[in-house]
Amino acid sequence: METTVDTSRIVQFAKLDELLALSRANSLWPLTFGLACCAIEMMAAGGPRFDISRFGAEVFRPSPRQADLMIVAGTVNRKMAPAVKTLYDQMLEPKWVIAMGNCAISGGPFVFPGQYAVVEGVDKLFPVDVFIPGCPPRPEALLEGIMALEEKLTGKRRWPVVTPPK
Amino acid sequence: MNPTLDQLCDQFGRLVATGPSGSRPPSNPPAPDAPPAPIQRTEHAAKGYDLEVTVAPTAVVMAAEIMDRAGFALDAITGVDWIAQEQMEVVYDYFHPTAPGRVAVRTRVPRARPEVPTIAAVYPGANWHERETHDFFGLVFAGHPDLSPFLLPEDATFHPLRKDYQP
Amino acid sequence: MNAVDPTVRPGVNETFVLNLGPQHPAAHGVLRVKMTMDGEYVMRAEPVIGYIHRMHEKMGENRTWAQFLPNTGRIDYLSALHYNHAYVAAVERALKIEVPRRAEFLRVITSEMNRISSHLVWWSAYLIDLGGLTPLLYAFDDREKLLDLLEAVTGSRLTYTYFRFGGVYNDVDEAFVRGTRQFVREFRPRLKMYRDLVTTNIILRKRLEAIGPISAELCRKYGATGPVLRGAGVAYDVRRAEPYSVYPELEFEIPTRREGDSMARYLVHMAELEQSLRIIEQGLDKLPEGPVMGKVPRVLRPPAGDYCFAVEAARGRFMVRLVSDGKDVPYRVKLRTPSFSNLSLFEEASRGMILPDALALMGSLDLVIPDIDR
Amino acid sequence: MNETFSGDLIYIAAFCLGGLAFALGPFIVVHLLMSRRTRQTENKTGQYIECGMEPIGDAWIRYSAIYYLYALVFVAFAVDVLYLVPVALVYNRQFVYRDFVELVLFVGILSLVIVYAWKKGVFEWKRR
Repeated sequence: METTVDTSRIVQFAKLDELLALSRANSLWPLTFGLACCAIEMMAAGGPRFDISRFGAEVFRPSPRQADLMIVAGTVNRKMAPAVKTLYDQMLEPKWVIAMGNCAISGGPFVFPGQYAVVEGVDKLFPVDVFIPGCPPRPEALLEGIMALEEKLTGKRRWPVVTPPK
Repeated sequence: MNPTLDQLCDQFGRLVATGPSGSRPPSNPPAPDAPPAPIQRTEHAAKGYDLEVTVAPTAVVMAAEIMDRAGFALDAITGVDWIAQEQMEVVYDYFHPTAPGRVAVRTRVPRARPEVPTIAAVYPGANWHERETHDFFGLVFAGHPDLSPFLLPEDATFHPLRKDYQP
Repeated sequence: MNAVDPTVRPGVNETFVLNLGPQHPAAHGVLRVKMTMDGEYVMRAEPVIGYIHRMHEKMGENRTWAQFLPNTGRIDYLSALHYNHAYVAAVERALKIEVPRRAEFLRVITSEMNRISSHLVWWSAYLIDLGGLTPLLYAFDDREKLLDLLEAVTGSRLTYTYFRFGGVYNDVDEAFVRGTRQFVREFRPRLKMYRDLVTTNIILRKRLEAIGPISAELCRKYGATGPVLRGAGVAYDVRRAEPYSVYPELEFEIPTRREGDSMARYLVHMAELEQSLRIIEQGLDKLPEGPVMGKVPRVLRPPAGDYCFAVEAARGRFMVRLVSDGKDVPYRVKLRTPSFSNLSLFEEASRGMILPDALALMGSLDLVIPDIDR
Repeated sequence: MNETFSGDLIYIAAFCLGGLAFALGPFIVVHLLMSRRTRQTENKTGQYIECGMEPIGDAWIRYSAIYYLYALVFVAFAVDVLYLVPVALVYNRQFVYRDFVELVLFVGILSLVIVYAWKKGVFEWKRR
């Protein structure tokens, strides 16, 4: 599953692509796809204190047609996997996926010998662009994930990476 | 009307003594550690329920009717797979919305043919509890309107909580 | 071929099946409701669950008694501390472990703070279902203050694992007590503002009054508890019915309403916020000094038998039934969750309603879907 | 005379061309700019239901008449607005009270639609 978006379009512009990438990076419309505990932290990220709208991502679209970023926030289990894949198909290109929380990354706390229900990692279903570890990850981690996705899109990072004091 | 536990005791007493159509206790000898008296008053602080009744599998619906008449509500249906004794136990928990008193009705069925009559007619809420217990243990609730997989995928045929379940 | 539902009288307009599927803004997670519709009217709404089944009960059977603790915070992550309390107290009941009074008070105070944060999330999600988008910003503003306090003590914001067998994880300091008192002082005027802005709003009253009536008998038949049962006029609260911890020493009322419609359930939730504030204040006043951890045997092997413990979670009665066969791994862990029973009456309660009203009813049931699927 | 005539003809042609370009333009631009390779896992892109589940049964059924009446109320007011647009253009040239009275009369007569729909119980949305 290669994860780079192969935008082999008929008409390509060098300068326009950079402008397109910048505008896409700053207006990622996430799909309201809260499955479990991470969904509450995603709502908290949308709340007043962490304020995801500083990154242009506060417009949570319920319909996959209007969303271009799928934040898989929670556990995907085997009964839900076909539905998740259908929603991924129905999103329009270019689209990106953030796997939020350990459950979406690797099945998280629900992986044990003899487990019968959890898909161990969303990247088994479709390509994932950014992984945010944590159970649940703090809203700041989700914002860092969105900034990492912006860096992936535009190639440069808008906000400096804060390094903890020595 | 809020019955005291004693009234329940003697209603259950008549039920356990005669049993529906005078059926004997389950065919194979009751498990060694089964409580001697089928009706036992337990200490709430120690066990979490006040009255514990062991009935034959066929008497489960009558027990549910007694509880329904007494105004109790169904709390949960728990399946336990005693693989060592080749038995499956079904525990019906009841609580009362306005009066104190927690009752647990137990029954044991042979593991080879785990079948218990459904109480969905008396308590519609039991419909979901029984479907879930069937999902996890393969316990067949005779007369249940729709025993299709509930928490498991639609085409699931395995029963994960049985002790001999291999993934 | 059209899916004409056999239960519909012939001659009525044909019906179609609407999938209020796992992906739906009003589904509060991944609940799917298969609705047979006649135009706008719901003929039969059959909830299909299992899309977030995470095998908590299966994990209970291959984890030791202490390893199952993180699971309890992830069943109903909005009122995680209540679920901690039920599991921890069930094992303490089995092992007859003494919990010091200070730990009991800390458990009650943090549980009630968790109930407030859970009701705030329910309130904002429910108003989004009904179309009001801004209350979320007010409610989450208050909730963040609450989460800061709880995070300082428990270490996490949502899926707490703060209670241990025999007490709590760590003690609270003066800053927590002062911060909580300040939160209670500031939150009361906020509650009054919520009442003026939202509860007395004519649109909300028109959307909720006389919508989705649920009678006490229907609750009893399906085992529904919590605000659903108290909205139907029955003052059932596990903190009073089966008293546990130090709740008997605290005075608080059990708010109930008689109408049993969505507005009644809404008002019961809002009244419970005030009662929780009262409990927190009394808890802080009576907080005794002393250790926060009792004596606990090194290896936990509860004597064989089964033990139950029920608590009043934010959504209703949560009961843990532990079956132990004397080993250091539970033989069976049964989790009786409130949302499971509360949702089971939705099929009967929503028959013949208009779709928007059915969604208003479903929102008033305060569902957390992993709590249903476990 | 024919210069002004052909001038007007050009205006109309330009107007129609603009309308056509406005309608078909997006299809062409999208075809040029869309990425031709899309990622599929269950190739369900075409499925019109967006809840993740297979649609059950069919939606081409006999609906109750209420929807039709509701649509009629909308059409009535759409026509109402259609006639108000030219009036709005010339309304403030040399204002005479007669214009205002005519306008009120026009809107008044058309709002009788609401009264009719109200009496017929369209807004109670009863099941027929």
